Amino acid sequence: MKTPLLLTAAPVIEHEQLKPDVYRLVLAAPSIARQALPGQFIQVRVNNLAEPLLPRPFSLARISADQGTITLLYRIVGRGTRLLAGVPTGQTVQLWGPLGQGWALPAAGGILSRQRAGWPYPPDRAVMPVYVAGGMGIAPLLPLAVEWYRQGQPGLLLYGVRSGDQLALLGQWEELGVKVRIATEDGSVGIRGTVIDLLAATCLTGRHPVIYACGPWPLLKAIHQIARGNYWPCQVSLEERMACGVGACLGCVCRGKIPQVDPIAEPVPWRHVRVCREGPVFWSDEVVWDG
Amino acid sequence: MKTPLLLTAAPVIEHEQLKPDVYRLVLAAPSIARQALPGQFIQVRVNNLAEPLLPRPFSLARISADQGTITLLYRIVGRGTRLLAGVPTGQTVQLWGPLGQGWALPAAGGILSRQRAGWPYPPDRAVMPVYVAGGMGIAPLLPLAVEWYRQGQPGLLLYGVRSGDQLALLGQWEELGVKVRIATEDGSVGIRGTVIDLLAATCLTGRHPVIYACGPWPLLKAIHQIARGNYWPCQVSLEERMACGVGACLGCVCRGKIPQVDPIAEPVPWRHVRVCREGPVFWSDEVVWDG
Amino acid sequence: MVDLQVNLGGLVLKNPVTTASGTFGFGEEYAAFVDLNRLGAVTVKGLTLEPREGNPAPRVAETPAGMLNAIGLQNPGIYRFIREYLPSLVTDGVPVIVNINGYSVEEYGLLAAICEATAGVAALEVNISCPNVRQGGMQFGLSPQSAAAVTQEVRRHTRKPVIVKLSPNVTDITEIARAVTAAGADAVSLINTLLGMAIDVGSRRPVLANVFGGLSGPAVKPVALRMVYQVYQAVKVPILGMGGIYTAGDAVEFMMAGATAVAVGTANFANPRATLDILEGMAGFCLQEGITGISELTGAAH
Amino acid sequence: MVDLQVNLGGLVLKNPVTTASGTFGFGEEYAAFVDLNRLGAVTVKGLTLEPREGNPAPRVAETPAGMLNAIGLQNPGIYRFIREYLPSLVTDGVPVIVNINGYSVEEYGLLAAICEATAGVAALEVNISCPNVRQGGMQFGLSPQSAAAVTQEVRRHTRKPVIVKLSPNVTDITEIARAVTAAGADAVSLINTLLGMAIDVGSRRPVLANVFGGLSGPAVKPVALRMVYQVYQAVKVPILGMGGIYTAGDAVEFMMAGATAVAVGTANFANPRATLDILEGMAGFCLQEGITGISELTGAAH
Ligand SMILES: Cc1cc2nc3c(=O)[nH]c(=O)nc-3n(C[C@H](O)[C@H](O)[C@H](O)COP(=O)(O)OP(=O)(O)OC[C@H]3O[C@@H](n4cnc5c(N)ncnc54)[C@H](O)[C@@H]3O)c2cc1C
Ligand SMILES: Cc1cc2nc3c(=O)[nH]c(=O)nc-3n(C[C@H](O)[C@H](O)[C@H](O)COP(=O)(O)OP(=O)(O)OC[C@H]3O[C@@H](n4cnc5c(N)ncnc54)[C@H](O)[C@@H]3O)c2cc1C
Ligand SMILES: Cc1cc2nc3c(=O)[nH]c(=O)nc-3n(C[C@H](O)[C@H](O)[C@H](O)COP(=O)(O)O)c2cc1C
Ligand SMILES: Cc1cc2nc3c(=O)[nH]c(=O)nc-3n(C[C@H](O)[C@H](O)[C@H](O)COP(=O)(O)O)c2cc1C
Ligand code: FES
Ligand code: FES
Repeated sequence: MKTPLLLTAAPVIEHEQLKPDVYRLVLAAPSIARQALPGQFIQVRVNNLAEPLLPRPFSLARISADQGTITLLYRIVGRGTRLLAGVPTGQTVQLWGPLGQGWALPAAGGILSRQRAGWPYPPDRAVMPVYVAGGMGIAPLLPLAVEWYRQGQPGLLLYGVRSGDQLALLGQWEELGVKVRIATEDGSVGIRGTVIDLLAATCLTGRHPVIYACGPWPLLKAIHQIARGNYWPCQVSLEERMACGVGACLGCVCRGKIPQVDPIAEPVPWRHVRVCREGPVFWSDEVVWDG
Repeated sequence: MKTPLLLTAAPVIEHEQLKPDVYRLVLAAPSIARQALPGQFIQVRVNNLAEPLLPRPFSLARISADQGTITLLYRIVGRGTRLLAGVPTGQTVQLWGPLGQGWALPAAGGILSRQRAGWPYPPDRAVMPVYVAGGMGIAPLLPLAVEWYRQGQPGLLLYGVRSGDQLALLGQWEELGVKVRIATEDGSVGIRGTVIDLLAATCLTGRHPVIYACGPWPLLKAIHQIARGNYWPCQVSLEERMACGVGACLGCVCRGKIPQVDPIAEPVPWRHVRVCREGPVFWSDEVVWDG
Repeated sequence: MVDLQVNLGGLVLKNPVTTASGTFGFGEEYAAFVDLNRLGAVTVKGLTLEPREGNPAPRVAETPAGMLNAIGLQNPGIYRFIREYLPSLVTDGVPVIVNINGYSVEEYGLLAAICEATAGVAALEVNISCPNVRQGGMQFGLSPQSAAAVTQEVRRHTRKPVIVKLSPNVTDITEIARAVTAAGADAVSLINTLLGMAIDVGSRRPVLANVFGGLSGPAVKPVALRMVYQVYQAVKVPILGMGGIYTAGDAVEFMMAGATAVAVGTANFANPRATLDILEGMAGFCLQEGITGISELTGAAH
Repeated sequence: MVDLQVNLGGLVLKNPVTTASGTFGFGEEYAAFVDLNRLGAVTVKGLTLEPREGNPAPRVAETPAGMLNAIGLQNPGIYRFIREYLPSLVTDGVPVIVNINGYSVEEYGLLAAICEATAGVAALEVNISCPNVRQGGMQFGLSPQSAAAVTQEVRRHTRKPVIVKLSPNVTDITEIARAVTAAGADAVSLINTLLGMAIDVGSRRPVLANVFGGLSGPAVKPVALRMVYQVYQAVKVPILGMGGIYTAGDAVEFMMAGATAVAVGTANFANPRATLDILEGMAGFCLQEGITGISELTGAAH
C-alpha cells in the first residue's frame, strides 16, 4: 500500500437534498481528508445489518484537509443510496479509504497521483484541463479542478445532464474560474444534446488539452474516440460493480492494455485489471472499449 | 375472522426510554385501538428491508380507543427491538392486528373475550383479579386491569423483577387502585425472591381469585402449579417464536388440552395449538406443561 | 390493459400470483388482508391422509433475510380439510391447489384419488420435497426413480393437473424434473426449502427442536432462480416458481427465468398483503414496459 | 486467558480464524486494516497452474444478505504467486494456506507437488467446488469418485496438510466428505458457494456475464451450518467451517456445529476488519462462558 487506508466511523456534518434524488453529504474524516487525492473514492456502509450487505463506493466530491471533511455527491439509485439518504446529521457511517488511483496531474509543481503511466506532455508545458462530466460523473471532477486551480489553470467544464433542473453546485466551478458549457437532453439549458456533442464542437487546437472524463461507459467510450481522433490525452474514471473495493475480490474488472509486468509470460492483448485498485481512473487508451 | 384484522402504517406519537433497555412506544392506530381487547397483540415491522425479515410480536400495554392510540412496552433483546428503539417520533411503523385471544373476563357487565372456555364462577359472583407478572410480562396485564377497574374490582398485582431499578410505570397501577406487591431477585425492593414466592405467600382464601399470569415459561408453569394446588382458576399468556402471527404458518404451537373438536377422530391427550391464534392467553390447565 | 391470464399445465389462472403451501394456512388466515378471489390460486398447507401434530416447538427461527421452519406437516388430515376448510375457500371463488404428502407411494395415490373425487380441488401439488418429516417427504424428491414413482402413482389416480414440487437439496435438479415430467407431471413447482439449521450459542443447542429445518425467504432467491432457469431449459412443462419472492421485481425475475406462475411464501409473514402488492407491481411493470400479455415474460431472460 | 490454539489436521493455528479463499486476495489488500500475523492463517485466492483472466464483468451482484460472484478463478498462476506474493506473506509470519484448482486430476497433482516444494506453503486447500469455471472446478466435487480421485492424487504429491474444500451443491455432502477422507484428506473445508443467479428485469438479462454465480454471505449460513453439523457426524477429520460468518456469534455456531477452525469470507467486504472483530468476539465469548480452551467449543451442539 502506498497510501495508508483508513477505516473509520465518520459523523455526518451536513446532509443536504440538492434535487429530488441528489444529495450532498459532508462527513468528518480528517485522516482520509489528509490523504485523499482527486479521483479517489471511499466505501460506505450505513449500518452493520446483513442487508444491504455490501458497501457502496462513492467518489470524493470535495476533499477539505483543513476542515477534516470529505464531501459526497450522490444520486438515489436503489436501496443502498436510499438508506444513506435517511442518515441524519450527527449519526455516523462506516467508511474506508481513500481507495484506488486518482487522476493524473503533472508531477512538476503538483502531484502525479498515478504511478503507472507517465504524463503525456513535457513537465513544464502549460496544458489545459478539460473536464467532461455526464450526470453524476461531475462528482470526482471538482477536487481535480481545485488542484488545477492551485496550479493556475482553471480549464473548461463540459457538463451534460438530462434537463436543466438537474444542474447543481455550478457555483463552485465558477468560483474556480472554470469555464462551464452545458448540454441538456431536453435543451432546457445550454445546447440540446449530450456532452459528446459539446466535446465534438469544442475547438482545442493549440491548447495542449488533457481530457478528464467521468460518466456512463458509452459516454466514456465516445469521448475516448473523439480524444483519440484528435490526439488529445484522455483520462476516464470508470464504474464497475464492486464488492471489496480494495482489490481483494477481483469483482470489479475491466479489460486493460496494461504494460507487460511479467517478463516470462507470453505477451497478451489485455489483462483483467481491477477498477477499484488499478483504477477507477485510467488513461482512456489503456482500456479495451469493445466487447 | 371474528374481529377484523387491520394492517396499517402507524405513526409514532411518543417514544420514551424508561430504563436503559426498556422503552415505551405510543402509536396512532385508531381502528386497532377501537377493536383490541386486553391480552391481544400486534405484529410490528420497522421497515421493508429483507433483514430483519419477520415481524415482531408485542402485547398491547395500553389501549386508548378515545385517543386512537395503542402503547407498547418492550425490552431490547436483539436486532429487531434494537431497530425499533431507533424509530423517531413522527416516523411510521407497519403493524397488523389485533391478534390472538385476549384474557377472559366475566361476560356479565363486561366482556368475555375468549370463546373457547367458559368463566369458572357464576356470572354474578364478585371475584378478585390477581395479576402475576415476571419482568416484561407486565405489558399485557395493564389493559386488563383497566377493564377490571371499570368493573369495580381493582385487584392485586404481584410483580417480580431482577432488581428494583427495573421497575417502571407502577404509578399507572396505583392509579387504578391495584394493590402492588414486589419481588426482586436482589432484594432491593419488596421481598427477595421471585413472583412465585410472592404468590405462594399470598392468602386468597375466600376471595374467589382469578390468576392472570404473564412471564417466562418456567414461571408460568410454577404459577400454574400453585394455582392448581389451590383450586384457583388461572390464565396465562404464552410466548413462542412466531413467523406470521395470524395462524397461517403453524410456527408457534404449544401442546393444548383443548376440547375435542372432531367427533369422528380418536380422542387425543393433546393437540398442537397455535399460540398466535388459540392463544396467547390460555387457561393454565389447557396447557401441557411438561415435555 | 394487461392480460394477466396464464396456463399452468391445464390449470388456467386469472393471474400468475399464487400462495406457497404452508405459508398461507387454508386461506382464511389472510382473508382479512387479501381478497382471496383476486389471487391466481391458493395452495393450501400440506395435507396427509391422517391428521398430524407435526414437530415440537420451537419450529421457526429467523435467519439473515430468511427463516428456518420445521413444522413437520401438522395438518388436520385430508378428510377434515375437505369437510371443514375447502367449502369456504371454494365459496371465495379462488382455485384451490391441494398440496399432498404421502408416507408411501401408495398413500400418494390414495390422496390423489381423494382429490380427483373432490369437486373443489382445482389441481394437485405433489410435495416430494418436505425436509421436515423423518419418513417419506423429502426422500422421494432426492432421486429421479422415487420422484417418478410417486408422480406415476398420482397420475394414475387423477386427471386433474398434477404439479410436482421439487426439492432444491439435490446435485442436479434437472434430472429430477425430467424424471417427473416423463412420469406424467403437468407442471413442476420449485423450490421447496433448503435444508439448514441454527444454533443457540447460549444453550449450545440447535434452535429448532427438530435440529434441521427448511430455509426460505429472500436469502434463497438466487438459488431458486437458478434452478427455475435450469429446469426451464430441461423440460417442456410449465413451472410454478417460488423461493424468496418478496417484491414484484422478484416475481418478474422468476417469470423471466422461466416460470409460468409464481408462489409467494415467506413474504406473507413479513407483509400480509404481499400477494396483492406483488400482483399489482407485476401488472404495473407490464404496463410500463408495454407488455400486453404477462405470459410474454416467461423465459424472457434465456 | 483463553487458549485459542487449534489443530487443523496437522496444521497448528494460533487461533481458529482464517480467511476464505478468494475473499482476501493475497493478504496484502487487507494489510492496512488487519495485522495479518494475528490471524490463524491466510488462505489465498484460488490458484491454477497457468495464469488466468477469469470471466468477463459484471462478476458480482448483491443479493438479500448475500452476494453472487463469478470471478472464474482469475489469478496470476502458481509460479508468479510463489515469486511475487508469497514472500511478503511469509514475512508477515502468518501461516499461508494455498487454494489449488486443477483442470484435470493430474494438474491437481502437479500443483500439490509445487506446494510441497515451496517452503512458505503451510497447507493446501484443494478446491473441488468452484462453481464458476466451465471445465474442471465444481465437477470434481459433485461425485464421491472424482472427489476421491483428486484427493488421492494430491495426497500422493505432498505430506503437508491437505484440506479438501467441498461443494454444497450436492444431495449428500457426507458422502463426499467420507470419500475424500478415505482418500487421505487431513481435513475438509466447507462450504464453497451455492450456485445461484440474478436477473436484471430492465434488460431481461442475467446480471452476471457468466449467467450463474456462487452465492455467499449471511444468507447461506443456515445451509453451511447444517452441512458442518452433518459432516462432523460423518467423518473423523477436522472441519474448517465457513459460509456466511459475519459475527463472532456466527463463528461460535460453526464451532459448536463441529468446526475446528473457521474462515471469514464475504464479511471482509462488508467490514475490512471482520476477521479481527470476530476473533476478539470469540475470545470474549470464551471468557464470558468460562471456557479455557477454544477447541472445547468444537462439536458442543451435538
Ligand atoms: C468508483 C465509484 C465511484 C462512484 N462515485 C459515485 C458518486 O460520487 N456519486 C454517485 O451518485 N454514485 C457514485 N457511484 C455509483 C454508486 O456506487 C452507485 O450508485 C451505488 O452503489 C448504488 O447503490 P444502490 O444500493 O442505491 O443501488 P442498487 O442498484 O440497489 O445496488 C445494487 C448493487 O449494485 C451496485 N451498483 C449499482 N449501481 C452501480 C454503479 N453505477 N456503479 C457501481 N456499482 C453499482 C451497488 O453498489 C450494489 O452492490 C460510484 C461508483 C463507483 C464504482
Ligand atoms: C404474543 C407475544 C407478545 C409479546 N409481547 C411483548 C411485549 O409486550 N414486550 C416485550 O418486550 N416483548 C414482548 N414479546 C417478546 C418479543 O416479541 C421479543 O422480545 C422480540 O420478538 C425480540 O426480537 P429481537 O429481534 O429483538 O430479538 P432476536 O432474539 O434477535 O429475535 C430473533 C427471533 O426470535 C424471536 N424472539 C426472540 N425472543 C422472543 C420471545 N421472547 N418471544 C417470541 N419470539 C421471540 C424474534 O421475534 C425473532 O423472530 C412478546 C412475544 C409474543 C410471542
Ligand atoms: C412455515 C412454512 C411451512 C411450509 N410448509 C410446506 C408444506 O406443507 N408443503 C410444501 O410443499 N411446502 C411447504 N413450505 C415450503 C413453501 O411452500 C415454499 O416452497 C418455500 O418456503 C420457498 O418459498 P418462499 O421463500 O417464498 O417461502 C413451507 C414453508 C414455510 C416457510
Ligand atoms: C468473490 C469470491 C471469490 C471466491 N473465490 C474462491 C476461490 O478462488 N477458491 C475457493 O475455494 N473459494 C472461493 N470462494 C468461496 C469462499 O472461499 C467461501 O467458500 C464462500 O464464499 C463462503 O463463505 P462466505 O459466505 O464467508 O463468503 C470465493 C468467494 C467469493 C465471494
Ligand atoms: S471490488 Fe474487489 S477487487 Fe475491486
Ligand atoms: S405464528 Fe404463524 S401460526 Fe402462529
